[in-house]
Order: sequence, then structure tokens, then C-alpha cells
Amino acid sequence: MTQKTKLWSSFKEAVADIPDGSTIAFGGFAMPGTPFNLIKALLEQGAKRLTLVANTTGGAQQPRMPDIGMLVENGQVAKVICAFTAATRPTDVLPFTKYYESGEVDAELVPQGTLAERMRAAGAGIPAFYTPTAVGTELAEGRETRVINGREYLLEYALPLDYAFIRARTADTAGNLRFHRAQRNFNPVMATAARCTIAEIDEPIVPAGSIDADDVHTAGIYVHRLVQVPPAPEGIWPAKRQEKKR
Amino acid sequence: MTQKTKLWSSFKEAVADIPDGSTIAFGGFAMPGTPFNLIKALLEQGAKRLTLVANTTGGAQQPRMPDIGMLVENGQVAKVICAFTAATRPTDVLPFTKYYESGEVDAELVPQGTLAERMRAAGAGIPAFYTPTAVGTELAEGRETRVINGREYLLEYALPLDYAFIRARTADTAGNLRFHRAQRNFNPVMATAARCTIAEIDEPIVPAGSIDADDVHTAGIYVHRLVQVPPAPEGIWPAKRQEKKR
Amino acid sequence: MSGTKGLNRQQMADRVAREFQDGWIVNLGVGIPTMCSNTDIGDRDITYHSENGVIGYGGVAAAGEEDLNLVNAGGQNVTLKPGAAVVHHADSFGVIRGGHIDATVMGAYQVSMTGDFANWKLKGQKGGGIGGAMDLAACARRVFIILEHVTRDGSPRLVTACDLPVTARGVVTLVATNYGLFEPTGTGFRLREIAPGLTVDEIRAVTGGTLTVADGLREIAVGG
Amino acid sequence: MSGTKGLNRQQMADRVAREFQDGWIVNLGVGIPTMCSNTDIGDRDITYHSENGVIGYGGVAAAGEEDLNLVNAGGQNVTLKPGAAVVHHADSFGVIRGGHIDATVMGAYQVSMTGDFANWKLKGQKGGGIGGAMDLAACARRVFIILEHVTRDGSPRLVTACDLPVTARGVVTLVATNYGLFEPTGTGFRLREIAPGLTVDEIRAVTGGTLTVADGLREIAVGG
Repeated sequence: MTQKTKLWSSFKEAVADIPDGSTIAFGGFAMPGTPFNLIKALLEQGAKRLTLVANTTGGAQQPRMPDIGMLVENGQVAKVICAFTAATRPTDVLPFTKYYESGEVDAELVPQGTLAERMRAAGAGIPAFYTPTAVGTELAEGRETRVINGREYLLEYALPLDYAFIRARTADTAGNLRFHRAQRNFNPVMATAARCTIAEIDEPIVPAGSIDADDVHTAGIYVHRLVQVPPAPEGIWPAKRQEKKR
Repeated sequence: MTQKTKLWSSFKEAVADIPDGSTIAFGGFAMPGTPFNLIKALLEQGAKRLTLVANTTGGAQQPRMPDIGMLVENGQVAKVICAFTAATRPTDVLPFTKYYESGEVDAELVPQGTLAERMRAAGAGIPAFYTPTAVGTELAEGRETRVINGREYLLEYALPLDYAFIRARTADTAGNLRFHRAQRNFNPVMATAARCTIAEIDEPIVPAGSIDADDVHTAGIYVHRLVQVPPAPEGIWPAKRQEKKR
Repeated sequence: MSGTKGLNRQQMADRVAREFQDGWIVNLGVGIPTMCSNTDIGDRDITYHSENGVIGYGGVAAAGEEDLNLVNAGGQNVTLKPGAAVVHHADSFGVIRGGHIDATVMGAYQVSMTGDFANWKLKGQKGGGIGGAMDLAACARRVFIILEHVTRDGSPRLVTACDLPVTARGVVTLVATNYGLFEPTGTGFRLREIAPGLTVDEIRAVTGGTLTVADGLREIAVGG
Repeated sequence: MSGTKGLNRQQMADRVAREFQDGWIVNLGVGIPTMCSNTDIGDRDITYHSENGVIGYGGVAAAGEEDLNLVNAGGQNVTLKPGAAVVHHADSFGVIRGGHIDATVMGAYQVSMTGDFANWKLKGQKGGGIGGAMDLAACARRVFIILEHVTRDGSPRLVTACDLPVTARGVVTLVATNYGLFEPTGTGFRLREIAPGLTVDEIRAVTGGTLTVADGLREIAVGG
């Protein structure tokens, strides 16, 4: 099940079997590490009633790249679990926001660190943990807290995934990954939490053993499908953000 | 407080200010990554009533290297938190065992993964978490458990440290570390959990920027004091284990 | 921002940045807080941490020299300083939650006299934009806030109690506005330094709770 | 071990190793379980994981070619297979606790008919040697045990209930002894395969609970 079978020849094939109702996480923070090509393939594949997990739903910046908001606009999404249902600046607008406000799509708003830790917990077999984050806020209302050593903490549960869509710089045929700079972000964490991790890879995939064991960022045991990103325009690559006038 | 002040010229100076009653963790799993030179320096420094945290107390293998058992024999230790108070093979004997059995030194026996996770939690601001490990065993007797999604879990608390003694292959002047192979083990985890991390380094310490940001195993923000290990016999290096006849 | 009284955006950021001590690890929020990294604070060595796991980033990359895979929390293409390290998101929030951030600087809509603040949700809004703000607010050793002293309609942003949903309670230790530098006292705010051209009475009129004034009140140094 | 009936140590390990399926991630405990990596199971690709964070280690290093910083859980100097990766201890037990280990093979003092087993503490001992055994036992997808069928004084090690402190409860799915291959059934043990030279009655006499026998009971293939 290693080597040959981890290499997939197209994004279309790599997402073809994803069933309706799946929970799928998307790596990426701003542009780096965002699996643009897998998002595009999922838009075309058409799976429905999805629960999506990501830092944000996208679309506040220009140029607009394939994002979760497009999956929402495409009618594929039941719920989003994220740290932003609206943009931080009141003047920015996320395409997703109106679907949430109208009740068409559900959302669970989670602080970014709690979101990352809930997936780390799922991958590491921790069913629940306590955190100081969000204590005393609206997000903690009606929820279980506990005082430990004199401080109040909120109970949070693991967030397991069916699929993780991620992007890395380098991969070997065993599925070991390396990320470049801020490309890393949520990607290694999501890979551990998912039953099936699909990675889009910037560079040609190298033979197992080409990445030194000490230099691996995500172990191949967590990565199930690899697709190399073709050059633009066929493949989608991070673009330079257009700064808005304020 | 970076650059110059992270470089210490001797193990003796690096441990000189450690007060009685400190909680100190020691990296290492078998020989790799064990801070032999810092243990030796602490033996000479003489701090008392220490709580020590490590995988094991050492001394079951030959040749015997500086280990926690020696600190116990030297009368410096009040308590050990570890995964072995006795060896796995009944025929092996840990020098520590008799101090524990006689009640001279206290011990808290913790499953190895729980031990690692408790320190990871301390470093990551998680005061407590649930784990399936040790449920239904003697270690769980009288302790708080909780059923989550139909499975029983044990509540475990973070284990914060005053000091972490660790060993790495490479360091830069900012304190960024790289470990070689199985040298990594507990070391990066302990570094995050300690108020002060002291690292003994195999190779000459390189200028900040010499280790690429993508290749750092432990970020310099977690490392406070660096001492380069001198060549043997002045410095202590892993030795080839002598296999016992069975 | 033109037309507002007192300090401009960069001057507010400058005043906060001058609080940073040598060796600190600092997280700067999106917007004005980012400008703290422009301030000249001599040879103090500050490590800037970004939520996405970049520890030790430097200035914004020069045009044409951007690495499109290297951004700060605001999505700007930045550079790395020597000694930088990259970690993943769970480890990055381990840095935050574990108390390893000496100071975080954030924007806000409101700060209360008890050190609560609000910056993630507008009145009547469903949902909001939390990002890493709640983690930083609850866990950084010091929470510094930069905001305009009054709203567009002239209401105080330094209030007795936040009427917007809070980000964290009792955590703010320092507030820089265009009018001055303040500390929440529990019963009001203490004016530590005043912006050029402002009077204490002017400030008192638009500040919630009791305004106390530091002995030998100094004017905030601007420029330089 | 000479003088014991039935399979020798390597043959017990061989029989368990032949259960490993292509693509599995396997953790081998110290002692006899380590010998599973010597077994020829054709071109099945097994990734061996060690508690200290080595994922994908290979055979023991040849004399003179040891890397003294590369050991397996037993402290032996091993090699790496192509595609190996190293992680730290918390991540390594994340692999275990997260259910990513397809099978763990351990030694034990006792296994009960309900799938409990004991391997960390002797009777009357204060403390013991847990290591990673409880994590592996509670969290691996399959727990396979290898042990001698009877104690030195001839008592069963496959028992109705462990009288030694258990490592985990209800987790063992397969047991290889020098007498045969067994599965705990809840009310006893099912003999799946028998060692050459043993009879069912001989085994029944030294096995706790009800011994049931697989249809068309096969002899364990040894050697080759």
C-alpha cells in the first residue's frame, strides 16, 4: 500500500471517491499551503452535504483563489468549522457570511488555536482537553468549564476528519512531506487527524529515501495520496496578493 | 538575552544556579539524546531534594553512564517521575529500585506516552487532558475517569518543569536545535515544558541563520543555555552497549 | 484617520513598541499593531511570532523579492531574520497557549476598566472573526491594545464595561490610543502619558470610569 | 528455552509475523517480539515503529557500522529503511494513541480469556516497568502477545483472569505460545493452530477456561 499506490495522476482521480456527507479539512493560512487544486477538483466532483474545516472560508482577498466559499456557493456544504465566519475588518466581506447569516449553511466558530489543537488531539488519540482560550466569552456560554490550580478552563473535544486536503513543497513516494516556510501551518496537524490525507505537491515526487529521516515534516504514514501540481495555468499556484486601498 | 548569553563555557557554570527542590527533566531514551555531561555536572553541583523526570532511572545496561540513579545514590533526589521504577526483565536490576522499595525516594510511575504528553501539555498550555492509556489498571485506581463517545478515559494533568536537561547534535546561537536520529526522543518536548532549558551540543555551535528555518527541530525560544560537549575523555559520549549473555 | 486628534497610527504603534524589552517574543495583530515592527527601539532584540508558525520574521519583503509561501498573520509577504524557525499550527499555538509570548499587541473595538476587551464581533452580528485573538488574549503574558480613543460618533472606546462580546476578560494591561497611553485600573483608567495637544479634561470627558493621572504626567514622545 | 516443548522463540515470532498484512505499521516490543522482524513474509511492506519516534527502522546494524544515536525501543542499534522518518516522543505516542499502529506485539506474564494481559509488574512488587506498554496496549488496533505457554513451575499463563496487575483489559486478539496460536474467546481460548508434537489434550490441561479448537485444526508451519 505504499510506493506506487500513493501516487495519483490527477486531482480528479484523487478526489473521485469522496462521498456525500464527508468531513474534509483544508490546510492553508492565507495563500501558503492552501490546496487550491484539490478544492477546484472537489468543486467539479460535486460531493454534497459536506462538513468543511479550515481557518477561514476565503474570498476576502484579491485575487480570489479556489476557496471554501466557492464550495458553499456551489451548494456542496452543510457546515463549516472555522475561526472566521466573517472578516476581521468590518469593511471586508467573506462570500460565505451571507450563507451563514441566512441559515442556509451552518457554522461552528472556533478560536484558531483551539481548532488546531482539536485536530492535533484527534490525531494523537486525546478525546478531550482543557484550554484557557475563550473562557468568559460568548463561545463558552453553557459549556463545561473546570478550575485547575485556581484558573478556569474550557473543555474542548477532538475533531476527527474523514479527509485532509493539504499542500506541501516536497514529497517522497512513501508519502513523507516537507513544507516550505509558512506553507506548513495547519497541514501537518490535519494530516494526523484524517482517515485519508490527500496532498498536492509543488515539486516532482522523489523516491523514498530522498528525504533524510531527520528532515521529514509529516511522516508518510499520515499521507495516503499524492498529486503533483502541474505548471500554471493548468495547475494553480499562490499569487501575489493585491493590496486594497483603504 | 539571545546570542551571546545563550553560550555557556562549561557544564559546571550552566548548572551552578540550580536551587534545591527544583523539578528537572532529562531527555534521552537508551543512550541517544541523554545529557550525560549535564548529569555529571549536577552530581558535582550537589543540589538536593530534587524531583527528576525521565523515561527511566538508568543503570540496567553496561557500560553504566551518568544517570538519574547516580543522583539518587548521591542523596540529591526526593522523587522520580518515570515510566520504569524497575526494569522490564526481572533479571535486570535498576540501581534506583531499592531506594524506591525502601521508601527512601518517592516515585510516580507514569506510562511513557502519558509522560511525554503531560510535558507536551505543560509546554502548550493545556492544563489537563483525557487518555485511554492505563484505564482499567492499578494506575487508574481512585482516579477520575470520563466516558466520551462510549469509551472510558483517564484524566491526566500537565507536568511543568523548572529545568530541562537535553542533548542535541547541532545548535545555532539563537538556540535553535537539530537532533540526530533517535537522539530526538523526549528532548524537544521537555524543552517546551521547562522554564529553563539547558542543552549539551555535539557539534560546534553555529551562528544564528546557519540552520534553515524549515530544518529546526526545537525553536530557539525554548532553549536558554548551550554548552558544547568537548571530545572524550573530557566530554561524555554515547558508547556501544555491551550485550549481556542471557 | 486624518482629522483625528493626537497621535497617528504609526505613533500609537511606536509608543507601544517602546514598551518591548530586550529578548521578548512578541505577536503583532493585523492592522496598526503590525506597525510596531517599524519602530526603532535600538538594539533590543525582539522575536516576532506569527500565528501561522513563523517565529522570528523580519520586515515586509521588497517588491519582487517576495517568497509567496512566507507570510505573517496579516498575509503580508515578510522576510526571515537569522535564527528564525517555522513550526506547524498546533505547535505555534502551543507557543501562545503555553505562555511563551511576552506580549501581544491587538486592535479592539472596546477595552473595559477591568481589562476586558472586544475585537471579534460587531453588535448584532451572527458569528464573527476570531482568528487567533482569543488564544492570544487568554494566554500571552501581556496584552497591549491599540485603538482610536473614540468611535466615529464620538463615544468612548475605553468603557466601564464592554457592551460588545468580549475576546477575553481581565487581561489588558496597557492601551495606546491617539489620546494617550492608559492602564485599566479596575475602576477606570490611569493616564500614563498624554498625546501632544490633548488635555486631561478633554480625555476625561470621553473615557469610561474614573480617569486617574500619573504623577508628573509626561507627553508621549513622537517621531525619532 | 531449550527443554521447552513445541516452538522455539524464533518460531513463535515467525508465526505472529505471518499475520502482518501489506502496508501495516507495526510496533515490536523488547525480547521475542523483536524477532518478528527476522521473519521472511515475502514482499509485504511493513513499517516498523519504535516508541522513541523512529518510524520505518530496519534490521540491526552490522558490527562496526552502528550509528550510536539510532536505536529501537530495545536499545539495539538499528538501521533505517528508505522512507523512514523521525519524530519526537509526544508525536511518537501520538502515532500510538491516535490508533495509527496496526499491530503491536508484546511479551507478557499472563493473558486472560477476556483479552486482558499483564506484563509490567510482578506479584508483590512495588512499582514496575511500564515503558510504553500501556499506551500500546490501550491504543494499537491489534494487540498480539507472545509468551511461553506455562510458567517455570508448570502453571498456565493463559488464564481465566490475570492475578497480576494488568497492562490493559480486553485488548488481546491473538496469542502465540510455544504450544500454538490462540484467540481469547471470553470464556476460554480458541486454538487456531497447534505446534508440531503437541496434542489438544496436552494443551487443554494447561490452559485456563474452555479450550475450543478451530475446524480442521492446522499445524503451525515452522522453518522456511
